[in-house]
Amino acid sequence: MQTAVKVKTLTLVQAITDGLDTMLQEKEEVILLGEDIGKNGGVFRATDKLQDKYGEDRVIDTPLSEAGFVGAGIGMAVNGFLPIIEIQFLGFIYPAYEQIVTHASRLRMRTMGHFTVPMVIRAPYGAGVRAPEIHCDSTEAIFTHMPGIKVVCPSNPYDAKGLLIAAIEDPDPVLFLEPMRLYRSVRDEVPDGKYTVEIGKAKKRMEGEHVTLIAWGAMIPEVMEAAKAVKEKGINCEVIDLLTLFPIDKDMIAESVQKTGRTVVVHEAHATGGLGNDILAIINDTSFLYQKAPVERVTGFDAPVPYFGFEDHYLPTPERIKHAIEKVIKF
Amino acid sequence: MQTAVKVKTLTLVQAITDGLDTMLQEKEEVILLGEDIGKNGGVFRATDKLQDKYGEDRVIDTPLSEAGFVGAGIGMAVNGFLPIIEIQFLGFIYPAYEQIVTHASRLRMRTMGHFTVPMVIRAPYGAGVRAPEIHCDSTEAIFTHMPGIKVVCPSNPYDAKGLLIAAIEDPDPVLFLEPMRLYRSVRDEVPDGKYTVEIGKAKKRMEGEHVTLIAWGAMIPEVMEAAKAVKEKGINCEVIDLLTLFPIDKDMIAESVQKTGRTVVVHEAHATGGLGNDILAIINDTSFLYQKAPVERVTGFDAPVPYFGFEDHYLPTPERIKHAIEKVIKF
Amino acid sequence: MMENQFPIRQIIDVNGKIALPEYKEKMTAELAKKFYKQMIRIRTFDRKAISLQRQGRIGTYAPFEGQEAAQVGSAMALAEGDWMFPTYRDHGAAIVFGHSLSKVLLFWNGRNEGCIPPKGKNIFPPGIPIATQIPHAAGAAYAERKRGSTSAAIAYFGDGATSEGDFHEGVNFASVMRAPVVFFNQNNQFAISVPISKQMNSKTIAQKALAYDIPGIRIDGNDVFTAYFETLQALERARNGGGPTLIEAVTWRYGAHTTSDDPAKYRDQVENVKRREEDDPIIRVERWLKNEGLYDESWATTVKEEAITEVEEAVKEMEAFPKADPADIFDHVFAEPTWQIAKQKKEYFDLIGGEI
Amino acid sequence: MMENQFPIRQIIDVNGKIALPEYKEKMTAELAKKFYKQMIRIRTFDRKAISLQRQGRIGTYAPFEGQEAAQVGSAMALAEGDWMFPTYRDHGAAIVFGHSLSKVLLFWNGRNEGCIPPKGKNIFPPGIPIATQIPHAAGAAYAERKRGSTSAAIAYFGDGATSEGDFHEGVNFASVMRAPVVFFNQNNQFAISVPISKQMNSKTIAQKALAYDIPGIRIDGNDVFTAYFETLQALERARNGGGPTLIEAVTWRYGAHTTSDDPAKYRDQVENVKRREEDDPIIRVERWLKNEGLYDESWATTVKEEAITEVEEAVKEMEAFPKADPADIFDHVFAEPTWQIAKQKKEYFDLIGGEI
Ligand SMILES: Cc1ncc(C[n+]2csc(CCOP(=O)(O)OP(=O)(O)O)c2C)c(N)n1
Ligand SMILES: Cc1ncc(C[n+]2csc(CCOP(=O)(O)OP(=O)(O)O)c2C)c(N)n1
Ligand SMILES: [Mg+2]
Ligand SMILES: [Mg+2]
Repeated sequence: MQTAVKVKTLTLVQAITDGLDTMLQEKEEVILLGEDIGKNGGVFRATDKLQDKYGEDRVIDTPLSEAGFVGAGIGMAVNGFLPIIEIQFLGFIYPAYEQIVTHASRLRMRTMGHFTVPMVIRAPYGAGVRAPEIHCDSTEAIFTHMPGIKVVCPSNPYDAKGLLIAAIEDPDPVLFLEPMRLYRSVRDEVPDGKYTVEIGKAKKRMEGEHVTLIAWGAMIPEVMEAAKAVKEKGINCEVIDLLTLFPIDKDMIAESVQKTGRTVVVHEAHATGGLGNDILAIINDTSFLYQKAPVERVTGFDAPVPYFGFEDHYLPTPERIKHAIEKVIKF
Repeated sequence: MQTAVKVKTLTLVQAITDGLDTMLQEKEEVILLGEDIGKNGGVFRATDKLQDKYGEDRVIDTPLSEAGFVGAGIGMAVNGFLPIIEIQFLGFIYPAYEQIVTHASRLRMRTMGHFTVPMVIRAPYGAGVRAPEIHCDSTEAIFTHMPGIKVVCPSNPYDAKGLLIAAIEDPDPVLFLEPMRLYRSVRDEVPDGKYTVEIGKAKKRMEGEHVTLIAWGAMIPEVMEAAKAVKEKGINCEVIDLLTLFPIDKDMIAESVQKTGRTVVVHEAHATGGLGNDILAIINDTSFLYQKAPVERVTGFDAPVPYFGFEDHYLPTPERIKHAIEKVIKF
Repeated sequence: MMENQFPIRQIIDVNGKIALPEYKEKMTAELAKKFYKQMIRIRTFDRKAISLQRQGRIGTYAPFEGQEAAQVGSAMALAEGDWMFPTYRDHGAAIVFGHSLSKVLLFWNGRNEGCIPPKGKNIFPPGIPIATQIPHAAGAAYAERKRGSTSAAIAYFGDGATSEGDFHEGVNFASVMRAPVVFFNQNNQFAISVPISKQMNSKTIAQKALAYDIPGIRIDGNDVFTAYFETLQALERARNGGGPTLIEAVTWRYGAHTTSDDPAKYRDQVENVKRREEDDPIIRVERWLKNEGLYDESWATTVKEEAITEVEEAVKEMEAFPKADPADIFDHVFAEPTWQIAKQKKEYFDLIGGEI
Repeated sequence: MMENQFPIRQIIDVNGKIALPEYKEKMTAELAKKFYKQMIRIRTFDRKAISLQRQGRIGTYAPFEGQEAAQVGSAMALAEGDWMFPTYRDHGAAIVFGHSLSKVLLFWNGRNEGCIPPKGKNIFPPGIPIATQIPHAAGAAYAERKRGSTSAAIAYFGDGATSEGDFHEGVNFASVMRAPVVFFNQNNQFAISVPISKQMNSKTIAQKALAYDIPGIRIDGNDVFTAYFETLQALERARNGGGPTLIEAVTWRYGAHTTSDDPAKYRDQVENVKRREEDDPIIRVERWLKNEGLYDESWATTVKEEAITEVEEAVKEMEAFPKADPADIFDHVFAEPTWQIAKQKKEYFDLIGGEI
């Protein structure tokens, strides 16, 4: 049972730092850009000490201009570098939306592969940390809808590092979402050095035959809590942690739903246009005749993420998830 | 059968001009902003002669800065005006995305109704007119997902004018999508003066009992053609023209699907995250047990809208729609 | 070079001595005392807010200590009916312009109620996405001009904000439309941890006005007199159809970026202490008052006590505020709830049994 | 005022007479003839493209006639290995820098193949969303500097583009990072129908450089010599670590914004004709050649004939190009197609029976 790989016990955000460090070490072309990522090490310390280690021209404190430095990152990527860009909070990615969806995600197709954008955009997302408004958005769907960029989101330190390295090695742009609510809430054994967690593959966090629960990122602990609670009542849930939001692992979903016939999807984002509906479409397309109940989605409401005085009401809770599980069981 | 209301025969784009003219006349607070909308009358002539009629301070040629003039429009709206903003092509709305989703659509909630943004953003959308890239996007889903803004899209001159006036009178921001492919392809009798077409209500373009076809805007003629073609084979389609993309008329959809049990949704936008999946969710939630086949979506592919040399392959065609109809019938 | 073209204007120096004697006459005792009072008032508020945050009684808070002169001077120059577009660090200015202290605390406690200004006060909610309020101010100002009023707008923003496209687009729009707006920049020389030298290649922010051919003025942001008189003059120009002005108030924040920030990571703490010792904006006006023989210990004590009382009252009010009603999540998205919202509200209230 | 601070630099005047004698020596016959040849070449291309569009043989086209001096002068200043970021109106420059004529035509015929530059030529696809290429140029240039090369980048953009946030953010980024990039503005005084007076309050674009403390230079964009030597100098500065330069080339487009546009709606057509008569950039260099005794009718005829032949060849190549393969819609979205794309491709090919 011994392994040659050294492990460290790290929080999720430390695992990200470790992943960045590993890749800065490994590839000279890796270059970090973002607000406050240098001396300050990032507002969440995700780039802690990396500027000291790799210099001001590889870990760059940019001016406060998301469109500008994402655009500049595209120029660097096209010209041989591997930029990893930190957007301080996902809600501040909107000014860079044009650069991302008209260039990062279209350059390969526009030039039939002549110019490519091997870039990673990291962004903490989600509510639940009592942050001011706009700091709490969970708007993966505005990226998963736009072809040409992959979107991933880990829920634990091990996956965080491995997925990040996979994203950096991916030849296409990847949006790497970081569940800030889990940044320091869990510690995990994380192998030293380089390893990857495959983009496009989900993982089962629990096996069960009655209901399929699908979630990712910061919703995983909520879903696990609900799954454990209903287990006491004899309901066995299968919990799928998506990890990749585009392209979603449709095979694992189909396999699970064809077994259970009942599905609950949980996400923080708004219901309308949320990934819950994409997952429903996968089920519709692959497992229509296996469905024993409508697919339930437990989501953030179709309202802007409210000020934090209201956020406990806004976010999906184990309570709401349990209610949905019971609903699909009773149907 | 006589009516006192005078009518004019107008194209879709002329109906929009007429709607703008009507409201500029009626409400002093209406103010138009956009690139080339003044002297030039808009690149599609949607604001033709309006600057001559209402002056340079009500029909304003703005600097080339979408974030800037949408932001300024928000400031005007909050301060008593009713801005109607033209985005030259929907694909150029992305630089204003931050202003729209962090302010236009959130100010009411942020201030619990103290500040509101009664603003209309008009944007021609869609492919099929041999325009350069980015000019052909159909990205309604990135707005319907973000709460606080309504999205509408007419498919004929009558609805265009009525919906536009409804949008202008709506106390909340409305994104008004204009199918540029239909700007001059159809003429309709359009009543003089003011009338509205209700936001949130779809219309049936054809009654039928075998399959429900759901579409809007530029896809309506394609859907009608397919519906007519299959009628010859004895398949009677019910064609629903959505008109409002948020909030979708779920009642009409449920009613129709509960009758037909079979649904095909058609849109230009990409499949993943497209409104087809939202409509599927409505069916899942309201009509699960009535479904006789999986819901088919005929959509633009999960690829960037290609250069126009490829666009005939990209856009849903009557051929592809017929194929989907046959699929749901045969299931 | 540009520093010479845009010298820092100063009416009183750090020692509270007059630097521009031509202003002397306008610098009445009443005005100076009002400045002092307001500065004490907002500093008291600011310090209390930090301590509330430490005690977990409000959320993350953005302090402005050190920037009181800039905020008080500029806000006092506004007239009834003017529009204010503050950021998350300008609640000092908002309070001076008439915002309610308890509402401001509510904002920092994660409550939308904190965004509602008192009746008749055109104060926008604090801008969170950097620089986005700048085009709003241009638009609101244009609206005033269009309807023929003489009201104007002021937009606050930091040095970091000048890097955003919205700064550029907003100022450009205002310059073309001759919108009556003052772009009031507080250059506290850091955007969180990023020093101005990494934010821009220019040595001043005032010089950015040249790009739009509007007046650009660089002032000592720790001199409340300059902040007041220059803002007043810029507003005057705006009201008279002269278009926008860009004012750069050079200042410094003594504290952290927000209560979640640790400035020791990026800023020389010794320099910080020195700055505070040498150039506290409140001390400066206090020195002026003393030099002019207008300072009176018991008056100052009263001012401070009144400020404490007012702030304590506000804290009480904030804490007595009814707790967040989840209905408010649903009820203000649109004028009329869409079916999605109505359904979600019903389901949620059914689940929690109507209880909050 | 700013016009005086940024005078329009001119090496030869409209009559083809020298205006800055200090350049005389560098203005070799060879160089002048090369300018002429390239200008004839791209004008021939431009006119042909318009006629192809009228015949429905290509799609909407954006002509640049009138802007040849700016495009030829700036593009000829580039060195092998430099990066070019053109807009939809700068294919003249792209051709001069080595782009293939038939590929450029393919671009205007709605084919992605038109975005692929010849091997070794760092030419970006024409920027469609206004100003977005400016940050790209800053980034690509920084990358060159970072890897220690002396290559530089040039970004083209119009007067209207200066209003976009991306212009501001890109130039600011480059100025802070001292990226070796030339921001080459062609001020043709209109953004579609919007005249510069409604686009900005400033009288020049060059003055916008002051906001970033970088050199700003205003040139006669119809003088190919000035365009060439000023770009060369700016590139030189960039290669030597001197950072970016903003060049404003004041020019005029004779034609429509694009073939879908009707300039009679917004522009004085008489003035347009007059401008063409008085200040055609090609006539100007022709006059210079004549004044210098370098112009030879038969040489000029050959140049023109060669240009026609080259363009005709390109048209043939473009028209002989294989028709659009729908597989290309699916095959270049990602390095490896996702399952969505694979499925959609299969379904589509099944439907059309594998036929195209
Ligand atoms: C668009 C956007 N990007 C990033 C942030 C995160 N952020 C909050 S404050 C800040 C620094 C602002 O600096 P400055 O404009 O100088 O104002 P100051 O905080 O110094 O008053 C940053 C980067 C944000 N709020 N909005
Ligand atoms: C973001 C964006 N908004 C609007 C447009 C539509 N548009 C195309 S060209 C143009 C005018 C550009 O003017 P200018 O920058 O002066 O360049 P010119 O066309 O004169 O060369 C506009 C508004 C666009 N392409 N991109
Ligand atoms: Mg600052
Ligand atoms: Mg132009």
